[in-house]
Amino acid sequence: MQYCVGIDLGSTTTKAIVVDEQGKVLGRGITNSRSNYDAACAVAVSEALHDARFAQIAGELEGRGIDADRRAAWVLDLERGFREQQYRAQLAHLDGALQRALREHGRERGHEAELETALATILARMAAEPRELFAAGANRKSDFFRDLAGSRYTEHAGMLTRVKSETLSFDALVGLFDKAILDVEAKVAARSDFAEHAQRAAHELLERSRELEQAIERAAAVPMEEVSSVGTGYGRARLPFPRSRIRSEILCHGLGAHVMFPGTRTVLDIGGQDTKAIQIDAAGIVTSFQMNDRCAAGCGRYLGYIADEMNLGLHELGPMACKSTRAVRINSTCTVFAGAELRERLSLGERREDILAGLHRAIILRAMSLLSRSGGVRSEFTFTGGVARNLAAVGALRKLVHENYGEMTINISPESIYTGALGAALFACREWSHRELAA
Amino acid sequence: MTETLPALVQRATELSRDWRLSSVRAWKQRTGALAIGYLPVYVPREVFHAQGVLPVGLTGAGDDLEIIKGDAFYQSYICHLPRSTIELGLNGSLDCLDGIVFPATCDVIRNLSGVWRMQFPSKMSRYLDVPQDFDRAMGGVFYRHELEDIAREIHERGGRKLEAEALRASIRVYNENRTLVRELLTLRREAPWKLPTAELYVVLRAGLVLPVEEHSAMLRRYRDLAQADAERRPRDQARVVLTGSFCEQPPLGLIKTLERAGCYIVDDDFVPVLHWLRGDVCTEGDPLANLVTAFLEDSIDSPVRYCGDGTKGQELVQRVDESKAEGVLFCAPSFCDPALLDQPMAQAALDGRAIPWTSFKYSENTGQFHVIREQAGTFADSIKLWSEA
Amino acid sequence: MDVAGIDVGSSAVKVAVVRDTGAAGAELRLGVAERIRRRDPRKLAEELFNSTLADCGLVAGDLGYVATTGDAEELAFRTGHFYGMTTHARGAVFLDPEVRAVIDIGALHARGIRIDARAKVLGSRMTSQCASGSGQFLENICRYLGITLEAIGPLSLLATKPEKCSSICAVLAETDVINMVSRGVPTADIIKGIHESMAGRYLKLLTSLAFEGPALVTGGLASDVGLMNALREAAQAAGGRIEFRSHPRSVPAGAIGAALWGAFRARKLAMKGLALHAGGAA
Amino acid sequence: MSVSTKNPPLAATAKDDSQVRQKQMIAAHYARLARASESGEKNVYTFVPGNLTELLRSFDLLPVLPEINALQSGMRGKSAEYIALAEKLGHSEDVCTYVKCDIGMLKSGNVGPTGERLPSPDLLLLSYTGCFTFMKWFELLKQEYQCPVVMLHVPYQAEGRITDSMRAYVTAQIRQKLIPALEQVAGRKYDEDRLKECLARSAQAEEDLVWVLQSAKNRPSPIDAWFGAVYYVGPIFSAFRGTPEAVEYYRALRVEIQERLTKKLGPVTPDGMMTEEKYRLVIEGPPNWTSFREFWRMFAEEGAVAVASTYTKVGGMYDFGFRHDPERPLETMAEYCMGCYTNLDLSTRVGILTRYMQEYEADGLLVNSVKSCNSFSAGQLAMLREVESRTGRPVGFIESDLVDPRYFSASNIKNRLESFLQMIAQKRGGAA
Ligand SMILES: Nc1ncnc2c1ncn2[C@@H]1O[C@H](COP(=O)(O)OP(=O)(O)O)[C@@H](O)[C@H]1O
Ligand SMILES: Nc1ncnc2c1ncn2[C@@H]1O[C@H](COP(=O)(O)OP(=O)(O)O)[C@@H](O)[C@H]1O
Ligand code: SF4
Ligand code: SF4
Ligand code: SF4
Repeated sequence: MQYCVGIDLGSTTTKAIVVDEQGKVLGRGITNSRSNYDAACAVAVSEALHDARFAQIAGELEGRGIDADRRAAWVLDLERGFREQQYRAQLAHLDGALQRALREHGRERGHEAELETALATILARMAAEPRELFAAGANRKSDFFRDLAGSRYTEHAGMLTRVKSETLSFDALVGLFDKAILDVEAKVAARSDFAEHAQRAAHELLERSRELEQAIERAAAVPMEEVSSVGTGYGRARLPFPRSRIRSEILCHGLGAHVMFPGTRTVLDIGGQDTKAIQIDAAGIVTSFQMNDRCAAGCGRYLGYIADEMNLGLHELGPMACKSTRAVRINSTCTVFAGAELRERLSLGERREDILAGLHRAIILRAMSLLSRSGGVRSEFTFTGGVARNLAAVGALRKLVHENYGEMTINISPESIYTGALGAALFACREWSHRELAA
Repeated sequence: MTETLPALVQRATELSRDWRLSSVRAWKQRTGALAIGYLPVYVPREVFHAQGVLPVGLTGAGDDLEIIKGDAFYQSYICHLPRSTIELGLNGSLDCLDGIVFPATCDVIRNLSGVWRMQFPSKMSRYLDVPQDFDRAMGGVFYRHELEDIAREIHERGGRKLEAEALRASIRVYNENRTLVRELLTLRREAPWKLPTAELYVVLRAGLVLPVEEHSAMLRRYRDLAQADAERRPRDQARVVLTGSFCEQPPLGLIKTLERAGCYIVDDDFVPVLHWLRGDVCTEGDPLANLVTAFLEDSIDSPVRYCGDGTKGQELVQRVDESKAEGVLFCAPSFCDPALLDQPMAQAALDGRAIPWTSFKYSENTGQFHVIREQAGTFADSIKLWSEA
Repeated sequence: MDVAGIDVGSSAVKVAVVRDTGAAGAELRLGVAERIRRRDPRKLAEELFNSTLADCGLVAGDLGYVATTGDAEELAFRTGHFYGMTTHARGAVFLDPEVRAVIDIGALHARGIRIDARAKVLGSRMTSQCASGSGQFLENICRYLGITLEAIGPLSLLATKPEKCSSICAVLAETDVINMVSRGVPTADIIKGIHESMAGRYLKLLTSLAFEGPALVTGGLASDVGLMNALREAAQAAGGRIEFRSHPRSVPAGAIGAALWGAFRARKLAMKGLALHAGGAA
Repeated sequence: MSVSTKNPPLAATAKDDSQVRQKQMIAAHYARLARASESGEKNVYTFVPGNLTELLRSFDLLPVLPEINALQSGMRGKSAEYIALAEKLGHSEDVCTYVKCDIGMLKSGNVGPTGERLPSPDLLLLSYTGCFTFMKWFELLKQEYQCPVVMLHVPYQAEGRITDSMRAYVTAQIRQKLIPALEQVAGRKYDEDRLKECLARSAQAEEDLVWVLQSAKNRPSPIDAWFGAVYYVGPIFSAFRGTPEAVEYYRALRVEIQERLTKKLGPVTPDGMMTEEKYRLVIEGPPNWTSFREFWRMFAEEGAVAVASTYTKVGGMYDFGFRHDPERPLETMAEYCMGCYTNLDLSTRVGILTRYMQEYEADGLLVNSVKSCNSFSAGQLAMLREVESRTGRPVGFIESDLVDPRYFSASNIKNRLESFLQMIAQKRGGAA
């Protein structure tokens, strides 16, 4: 099967979308690895291809007389099992990387033996967890290995060092993890273990089925051929593509939003380090845009620091902020000081959810200014980028758009983080058809 | 009149942050006359008054209003005042004004006049170019033309024709107001604990929206009440002159912070339109000529007024002496070119006399005073500890 | 007379106990710092205060003055409060009488203070409300790189080819750093690069104060030998007019200064016949 | 207005006659200034907008333009150091960097762009036109020099026109304040005939300059009317208007451009000649001087050429017909002062930009907003929107600074510029 791929190499996450020659979306992939651009691209693409394979599996199961709900449940369970297998495989990498880190850096800290025992304990505890972590309905902090493993690791490390020990320090243990994870991210990259993980996952399902296993085999056997690719995003100058295959984020977001919601005239994208307000016409062509200047205040990364500070997952922030009844007014939004601001407010006795609500509102207020600068909200409006996944941010945005521009259709889709990648994929698709026509 | 001191201060505080101009709306409803807004730093309000117009001083929106659309008009490196002014225009708060006058204060206000015209083409909006040549034969002639021109436009828009007798009467009313303002400023110099700046500030700012007669009444009452309050006793605080805040006004919280951090502000340049002219304007003879002459020859020193003889800073030194201040706080709006470019000259003058100073910046919506508190507190500490030692 | 100073910062609490011997001067009995790490700073301050007193064999009633500085104005058991630059100046002169400037580098801000021999603050400059080049930023980066605070300094000293960080914004700089990691730039060179850019800013801050004499670095980052080294190198490159010093007790300098000013006030007030007791506000 | 004598940015055209000529003119001028203390020649510091060069020249006074010195410092990589020095002396980070750069240069020995010392001023002529910062600038210089200052207050064209009162005010100041001061400094009487000769020469040079700038109406444009044109306006905006050298320079320049036009050649960029003109832009705002070549290259690489710009009108608007009129010497100078671009109200500025967009068949308007300059920057965003709605063509916005390298973020600017150009392309339906 031939496919075109669009990659949005963001500052925080890398997103990939694969489409067929008609521009139909086959699969989506995302990773938060930031340490290595090539690896990040490779991981995102392979995740997107996995996603495409699951769609194929679902397709293979169709028309075989299996009840639709049951089919859907199979695929869902299969995916969950697949993630668990991936997680296990990565844990194994982590183990190796931790040992290496210990050898390299443990000595300078002394107490290698004690650290080694502690590591063994932590890893053993972590190895026992995946089943539970990936159980249906389980509340995971994140789907990214770095976050997930990181939070489990710190928790176990915290428990081990709670008993006051002269020699075993929490910081040393965490330091080892922070070293090792870089290694894992760089290495894990693109090996496609799809069939292996999927079959193993299928074996572990409660309800085993021959049909499913065959579907996996068939789907895994379909050859996938990349015919065209376009990259965009913050890191686009470093993408492993020629210049001609790189498009500005503005155009990609504009086109992506247009395809998702054809009535869109205004697009707001809040990513990790930048915010863009884009106006497009009826054909998805950009007519004007504004971006934040060199200050990253009020972007998604801000929420990242807040989440770290509160030891929460990113997706937990929004719901907590939504519980607020009275948002605290926040003035400074220097991203790096987010944690300090939070601490200060807490110590002034403000309620946590009210502070959070205030922080979200502050971010959206900044975005509102950019929006206004780009020409305001004239009619249908689409909110994209990672922060669109945050309920409290969305809530604040709805309210402010309503107050300032009146009733408007506001589109927010769970896929909105992929908007830029989608636009890029469509540019890739066009580029390919031009080539085909020319040939 | 039985208004108590707290009630008066409360009323003044509300007026000082009344960016919706509800008091102006009420006044217009009562009188059916015109109200015309003006930006800092100085306009001859007597002319408006003589034409039956209420002059309304605009100083942005303070720290109450979230600026959204106004930010679309101004880059991050421009002061805050124009963006809140635009925001107020766009959200309808200034609808009750029949026009706005933009005095030649700085490039930002000058260009704001152009933005305003493009944005609100149907309203009267007028740039008032003030001379930087202070010779009656040149700057004087030009300025007189400008004033006559404005008066004509106001008349065309429904204000009374400018008549000499009415203008003389208005000058008298404003002379009285200026006398009261000067009196309060002098009283504060003598006993800053009796007239804390956080109060005086809002009482003066109320004068931007109140009819001058009402404001004079408020000033009188405030003077009597504050002086009579026996609870107000001196504390161990450092006496400082605050300078740089002549245009965009600081949030009240900033002034409170400074006083709490151990400073008595004994002189400042807030709301300069109220005391721009040092003395009374002459009420004999041609009143317009008198206003022009007063502007040319009796204006206070200000960063937006040309000082060609190299004596920049001397007036500040003199203010320090007269108010027996122990130091100077340079407190200017961020990105305010006139205020900030003036500072090195003023600082050199202070250094020449070994007068201590410190400087910081604010914007009208600054909400965190942490750093400023530390800085002002340390400044006050050092004055206190060392004057004692 | 024994006096205590408490300095509550945004990332650490510092407590000092000083014995004031009147004319003979003063002697530092103990100066300690404890990182806050998500605890309630006020409670922590109280705990640290109590444990420090205990380590000195004292109880609160023994103290002639409890002085606070930093964010500790509201502590109930204080006698009086002094502002941060006043106390850092005093602490610096106590630790090193030759210095004529102090640069206090903490988690959020750096401030340069010009002083005279009597610790009088003659002028000051502060970094803006932007995190670029702050301690917090360095901390974030090191967290990412997997280096503990204590390891930062020594590691920086190992650098051979420091890599410059181009962004002004700390968040964007973080991305620069991530990129450096992916290009295989050694950690030591990255850290040193950051130290150099911080040093450049601090040097500029101090230079603008136009003072004569050595400068003492106080605050948490004084214990960062890498930054100290970068500061000295930067000063050298700029003509060597500024000599940067640090002192083993640089970190609690603010608390020490507060204690000393407390002693000063206590004596003053005693002369005026006003009795004071720790625990009550002056 | 800026041939860097050490490091000519236009290597490829260094042999052009006009280029050589300009270099010589500038070098000779600075050399003359450096010798001023021996030769006894007197000089006057003044500003580019509203400069009264003809009048000074008629007194044999040499003009010195601190703005030009500042931009030269920027191009020579000296500005960071100068600005740092000024900030050390108490200037705020927030204010105009031209001022700080000049103060820094002054405090570092007042060595000008050619490496020779500049003389102290014999007079500060504060032509207060279009910018309030000028006033502060010379107040600051007044603290350094014991020389007289003349304030020439030039009223603002708030209503888009010059009234009789405004004209009378400026002429009165020239006649009653400025001329007596110049007589004092120069030690000679005002000679109106000489002034008239200078003004006639100005008009001639202005005619040729306008022709050169308007050559950009052709496709391809033979010139870059922003980056390239800052060189073209140099002599006329600075020390040379009204001199025979300036007349010759513009004559020669016109011949050269005529030749490019005949051969249908594009503009010369730092990397040689532009072969394909892909985007025609109107540009509002000054350029950045610290990364001038890098900045220009970003445009050149994309095939973007400036066909008209407002910055090249700060020293006088000539393209809508104004010429110095020797028959009304003082009035014409007054009108000239009041007609500089930054002395015009915003709707007039919008009108000019809109006309440029149409007359030069531009694909879009790009604003380079510089942090330093409120005179330009405050209100640019409103202008941008207005031009967009009047022309329906794409507009773009980038931010930098004149001479403070801290505010030139190459990657940020490149990102916005590329997005803007791709937007134009997409709109044209060209590339996808
Ligand atoms: N599941 C989630 N819930 C809430 N917020 C999220 C979630 N995932 C990502 N985000 C937010 O999105 C931001 C990253 O947005 P993204 O568009 O991926 O940025 P970039 O394109 O710059 O990489 C994060 O900083 C975070 O604030
Ligand atoms: N050994 C060290 N090396 C580098 N940085 C350090 C070290 N010790 C402390 N710090 C830094 O010092 C900062 C805290 O300094 P401190 O002056 O206590 O700040 P504050 O007063 O703001 O709490 C923290 O940001 C921390 O990163
Ligand atoms: S605050 Fe300063 S810069 Fe801003 S408008 Fe007022 S005078 Fe102008
Ligand atoms: S304020 Fe914060 S987010 Fe903005 S530039 Fe500075 S460090 Fe970056
Ligand atoms: S503000 Fe603008 S016009 Fe004025 S001196 Fe600075 S750069 Fe020149």
